[in-house]
Amino acid sequence: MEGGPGPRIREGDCAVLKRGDVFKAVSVLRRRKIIFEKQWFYLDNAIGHIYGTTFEVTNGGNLQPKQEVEETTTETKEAGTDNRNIVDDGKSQKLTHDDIKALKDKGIKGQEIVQQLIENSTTFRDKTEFAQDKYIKKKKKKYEAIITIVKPSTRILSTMYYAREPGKINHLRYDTLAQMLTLGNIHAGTKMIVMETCAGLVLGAVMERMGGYGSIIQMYPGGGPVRAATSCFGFPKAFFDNLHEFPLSKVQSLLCGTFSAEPEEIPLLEEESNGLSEEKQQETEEEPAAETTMEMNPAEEQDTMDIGAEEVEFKENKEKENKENVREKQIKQWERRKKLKEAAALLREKNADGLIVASKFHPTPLLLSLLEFVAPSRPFVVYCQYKEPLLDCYTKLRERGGVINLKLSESWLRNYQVLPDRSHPKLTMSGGGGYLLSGITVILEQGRNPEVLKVEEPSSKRCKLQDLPC
Amino acid sequence: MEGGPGPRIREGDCAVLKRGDVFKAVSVLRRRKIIFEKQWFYLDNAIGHIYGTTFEVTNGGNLQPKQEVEETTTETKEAGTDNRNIVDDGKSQKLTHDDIKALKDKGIKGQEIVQQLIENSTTFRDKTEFAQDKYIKKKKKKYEAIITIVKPSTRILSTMYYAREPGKINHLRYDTLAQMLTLGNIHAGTKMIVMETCAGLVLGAVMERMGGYGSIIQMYPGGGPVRAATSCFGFPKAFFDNLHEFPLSKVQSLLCGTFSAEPEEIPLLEEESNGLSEEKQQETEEEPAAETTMEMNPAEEQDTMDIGAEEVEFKENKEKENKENVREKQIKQWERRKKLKEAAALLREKNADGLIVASKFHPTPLLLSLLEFVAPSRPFVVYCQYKEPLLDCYTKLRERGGVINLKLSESWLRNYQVLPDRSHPKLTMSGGGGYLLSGITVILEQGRNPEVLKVEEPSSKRCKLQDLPC
Amino acid sequence: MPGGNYKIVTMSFVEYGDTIKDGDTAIVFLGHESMFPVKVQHGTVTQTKYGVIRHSTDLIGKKYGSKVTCSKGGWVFILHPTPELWTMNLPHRTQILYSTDISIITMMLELKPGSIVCESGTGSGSLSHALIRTVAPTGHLYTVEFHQQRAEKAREEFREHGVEHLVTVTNQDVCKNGFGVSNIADAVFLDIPSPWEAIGHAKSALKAEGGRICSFSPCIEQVQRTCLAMEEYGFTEINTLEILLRVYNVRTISLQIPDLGKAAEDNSSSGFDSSNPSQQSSPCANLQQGTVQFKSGVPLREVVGHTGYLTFATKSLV
Amino acid sequence: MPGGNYKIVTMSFVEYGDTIKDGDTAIVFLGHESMFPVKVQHGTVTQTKYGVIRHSTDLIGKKYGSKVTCSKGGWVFILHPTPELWTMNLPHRTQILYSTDISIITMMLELKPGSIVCESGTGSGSLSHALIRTVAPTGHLYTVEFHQQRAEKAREEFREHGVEHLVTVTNQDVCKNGFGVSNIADAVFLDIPSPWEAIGHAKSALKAEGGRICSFSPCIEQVQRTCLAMEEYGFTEINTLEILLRVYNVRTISLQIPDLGKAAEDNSSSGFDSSNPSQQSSPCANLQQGTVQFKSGVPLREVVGHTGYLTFATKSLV
Repeated sequence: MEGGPGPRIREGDCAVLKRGDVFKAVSVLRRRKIIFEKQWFYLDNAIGHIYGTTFEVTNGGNLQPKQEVEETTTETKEAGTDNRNIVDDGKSQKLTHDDIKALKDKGIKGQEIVQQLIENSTTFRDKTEFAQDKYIKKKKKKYEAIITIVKPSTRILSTMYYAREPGKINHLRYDTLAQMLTLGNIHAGTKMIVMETCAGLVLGAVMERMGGYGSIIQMYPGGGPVRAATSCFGFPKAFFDNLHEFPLSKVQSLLCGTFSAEPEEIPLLEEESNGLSEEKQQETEEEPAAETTMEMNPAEEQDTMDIGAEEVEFKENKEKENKENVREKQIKQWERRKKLKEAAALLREKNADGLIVASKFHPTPLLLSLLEFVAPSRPFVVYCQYKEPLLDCYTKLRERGGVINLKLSESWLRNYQVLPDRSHPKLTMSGGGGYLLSGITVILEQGRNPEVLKVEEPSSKRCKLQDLPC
Repeated sequence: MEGGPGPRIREGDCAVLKRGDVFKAVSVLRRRKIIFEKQWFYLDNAIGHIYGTTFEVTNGGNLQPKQEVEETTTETKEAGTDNRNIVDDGKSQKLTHDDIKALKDKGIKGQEIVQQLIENSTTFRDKTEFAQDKYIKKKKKKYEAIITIVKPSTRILSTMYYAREPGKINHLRYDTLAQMLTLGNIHAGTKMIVMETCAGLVLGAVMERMGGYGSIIQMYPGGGPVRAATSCFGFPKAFFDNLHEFPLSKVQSLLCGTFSAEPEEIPLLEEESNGLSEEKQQETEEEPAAETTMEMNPAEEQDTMDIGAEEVEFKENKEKENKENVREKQIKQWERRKKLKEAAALLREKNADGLIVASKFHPTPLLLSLLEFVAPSRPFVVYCQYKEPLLDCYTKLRERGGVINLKLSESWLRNYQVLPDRSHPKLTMSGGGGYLLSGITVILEQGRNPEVLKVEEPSSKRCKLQDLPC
Repeated sequence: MPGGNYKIVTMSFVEYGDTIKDGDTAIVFLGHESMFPVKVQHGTVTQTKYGVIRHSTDLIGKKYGSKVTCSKGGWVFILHPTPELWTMNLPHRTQILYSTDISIITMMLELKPGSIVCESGTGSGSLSHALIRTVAPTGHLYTVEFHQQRAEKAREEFREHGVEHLVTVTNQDVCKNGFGVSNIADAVFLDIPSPWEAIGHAKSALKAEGGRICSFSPCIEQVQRTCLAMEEYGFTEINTLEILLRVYNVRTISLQIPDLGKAAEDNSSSGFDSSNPSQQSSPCANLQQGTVQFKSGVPLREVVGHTGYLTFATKSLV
Repeated sequence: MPGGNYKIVTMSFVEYGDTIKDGDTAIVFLGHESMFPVKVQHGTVTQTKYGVIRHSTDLIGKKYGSKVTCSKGGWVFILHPTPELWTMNLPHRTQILYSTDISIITMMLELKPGSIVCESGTGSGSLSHALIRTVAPTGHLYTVEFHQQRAEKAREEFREHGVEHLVTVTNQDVCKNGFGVSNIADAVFLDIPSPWEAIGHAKSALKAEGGRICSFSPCIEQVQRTCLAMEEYGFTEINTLEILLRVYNVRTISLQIPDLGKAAEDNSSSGFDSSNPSQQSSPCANLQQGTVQFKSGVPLREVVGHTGYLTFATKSLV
């Protein structure tokens, strides 16, 4: 594909809609109404265009490629240096609501309307640049309907989730995720253990970085792994061949050698729901007060949108399905058992190249057990939204031994506005992106641990390094 | 004094030496050798000059007023844009050590030496501006001996203590102290309770803001209040007329009405040491590993510097003193008792206009008892180096009731380098300046507290304000 | 409790009073940082979401810090005004300075009772009130505001707040006309769009023996020009900084303990086949099933990311 | 434990090996972030403060992560190299990028296996190693360094670290001559004094359908010019940010409980004359005398305050 035209938007793709800084993950499907940033439209016309194309929403919700790609701000050269002459009397806009409505009805595009609003504002030229900017932004948001369709990536999806549904990803900020991927030395060809309850976002990020090379064992609580966000990445099918899952509830038995994937245990598993419905349930639990609904999972989206059209077909097939169901269930159960055994075998080798934890659970028990599966001289990273559990985890890991270079950290992120003569840090920022505890495994020797603990705890009075290298 | 010449440096003054960003508090005394930033000199020649004068240290440690006040950087217009051409072979400086020594012996001033070093560096012009700056700074520090004598202030002393002996002030950063003074609404005419173990720095800051108007009751642990830093402010004597002290160990008895300042208790007080020696003891305890010694307390400085000269006199007077001592002690005891009673009376009124706590102790018991002495609708502020004790304090205060607008906060401080084409935040910054818990007292009613507790704890799910206004 | 022994003092932002009096500006505290100022007047009523407050019966004569029950049964606290409460509640005529910046400005300008300080612009008077509080009772604030309406409003507020004797409000352009005083100020504060145009005026307002200056600017370009101007005018100790407040919510957090299952099928944990059995057996025995609770200071999700850069400098002895 | 079953793989920074082999670059970990890299060679010895390490007997054939006892009895751990450990230990030929910035750069440039990425300058190769790790095994790094000596040293390191097939080092001035490739890159990274002079070259190195760019600059003035240049060349989503790492030391803190004395002279506490006796009596009963211990994550006293501004942008589809 080098040098050639970029990849095109195809039906069935997982894509991301972008408007300004706002993202939304969607499935590209025909005759499907999408609502995004209070605009509704259909993606039909986007199919066949190259990823990265910018569209304008026209009458009837159709997408029309924009000629000039300019997400630049409507530039205005004149600006007041201060606002000493502004008296706000509510009469500064000469265009009436009716005027604006008339413009819209005439099919005048949003950008043009904003320009007219500026020209008809009596106070705009006297406003400071800052105030002008604010005004334009507000008006653009209201009247322009421009969206760009881009390919999903960790950058986009982690930014999107943090902005729109932080509760679903335990408030894991994108830069913290970036630290995890680097501290974990995630790369092609490794064997990674991932334990997350971040809607599958962390799993997806790890998969992206491994590019289909190597293997991943996803540890999951409850009935099945949650991969709503993972599916938004639009990975090729092959990426899932070496993605395994293993239930957290079997970790202890695996560690002490009593684990079995045989049928007598399966009913227990069956009582719980399958991956998909479990997923829905979990998400509801986590974020009961979610204000906006997102189409995180393209499959889900389809289900809810097309219920009317598909229901008829569904009923007709019901009886046939019932018979097939039994046989299918058996096959599925057998397959599941096989996969479970495979995952268990992978873990039993105890040679994973790393461990990534980002969950809503207390990290200490997870670390103490899952580190058993990791080879020596490999990195591990644990995320927690709060600092206190990681203090505990740190202490317990020091007691356990077999880990060095433990580091508890947090990252600060500052975004900037860089504009001629108006550069400064953004006026709002994230209050916190969560905490990380990272370290490196070493071969665990016996008996020395309490000593090690004593040494590692930093003290302002220590002047030279001790003889114990932990 | 308006419009006239500024105040002059007089013998006996408390003054601050300044070199670049480094401060040192000293007593202005004749024939007293001062060591500051590896330079030694005498202050004799400074006496009579106006505060703010800059001096150069000349031969024999004499101070000579500098003609042109310029703490500007030695400007160099030429700079390389990158360092591609620099090969470091250790031969870039053409001046030898002997050359430099010769310059110094000739009495060439530091600034001149630095300029010569620059001119004789073969790589200087090729260095980036950043590297040039670094070079100049390093050399200036080594060869220039310029000091400015300024009047002490909270700004200067709090910056000095944080930079040089943070252990003595519980790592209270100067901007955090600034928040305390504002949050505490410290101003002239108020009646403040101050409980600190910050060497008297917080007390001094409060006294400065009150300007001698109003009254202060300093609560102290152990044998007497520590005021080493307070004495560096050089306050007029009158400022101490309304400064009272009260021992923490009498707080409970005062609160339950069993307090007495009568003689039977005094021996207990006497066994403990007086203010000064207690002070020394405390400081040693707090910072055993202090690397640099500071002349925080001008009195102490004198003691150690002049031991040879004063010892003779001291011995001669010893016998006479012994007799006088008994009488003096009685008078002192009587005075102390009187002052103790006065302080107790002030506290008993329970109408203090605020409470400031900044100590090495757990804040919860301090707050729970000392708030009893504060009038309603008055602010209080507690500093702690750690966040955890303030979480506890917050919880206990909510349970107690009688306080509103509780706020746990921290401040971030970033210093900037602003230079043409080279502006950025400073490359190092303070990791933390401690935490504050502040609030406002209200009239404590009975019985409603548990409810109040429930309400105040913020929850992400709460959408509207509850009916209980705490 | 009310009635009886309250002394009559004129209410002022620079002097605490015990009881609420006719003419006072008081703060009605509704809870959770929700509050508003009220001008206490005989016969007046104030509407709150908890119902009506009748000034004559509910406020006047009560102690500050009292709980007042409103007509619908809800209750509020009545607080004595302070510059900090005022900053949280004042009517915004402009962007205002908040207490975090005000704190460091006050300390770094070395203000104290008796200081003479110049300020421009007055804006909404947020900083002005704090400055007056600090320099009272013997100091003075000269504040310059180019916007006439704002200057007048500020004068009115200072009068209402009992501090008019401590402040002089001038309506002029500080960049053109300066502060209207010379060689008397201990400190100058600038919060104007082009501070570099006022540095010369600031210098001449300051005392001959020197003083401190501070300029507040949101944008780094303003800072750059201001620093250059300060250097040009011979200011020293030029120092730019930024201060940000981090507020933490105190929360009780419950974290679930993950269910890692039992080691054996149906008897108790039999230990791991670990290389370190002594340490390792049942690593989370005391945590099995359930939750762990702890207190945490949780940052708000979105916080103030920037207010402005503060540049301080010293006018040195010449 | 050593000997026996180790497989022979060429050591590489992009592929983990189990055992230490002749020719490997390994990390000797002394404790407390004190470590250094060592080139493993039969017959060689390495001096540490704990005594000598003999490569033939102490290292070769041992597993990575092993504890090795030095001649004086002290011991060290031998670690498999990773780009992150390399960043902490590499010989500095220039200012280097650290893992915190590298992390966000990698994510924001959307790098993954197969990505083609251009970089200038190579510098000490800190970022280069991390980039190569991420784009391996099917991607490629084109790195341009104007300083000849440095370019050669980088080539040598890449060879030693088994990644030379994944990287092309060019010794030229990127501002004049660009990256030497066109329309093939998914991402471009700039860490040069005048990034604005290389934006055009960056654009032509990027794929026709678009890609991402990042510029790292310590000073805001560089950022301002770079942003203007990016806009001029039609880049969109221009976004400047700064990331700082805060490391916390885990400490056990003891705070003293203040001695507030006894309520009565010589019998036990009799409660306060407080307005709220139920809550108030003996408020700190369970704290009386002694200390409270707790764990705390304590920030270091002085930390990194700034590394540089990162400006990201997208080359849009034209």
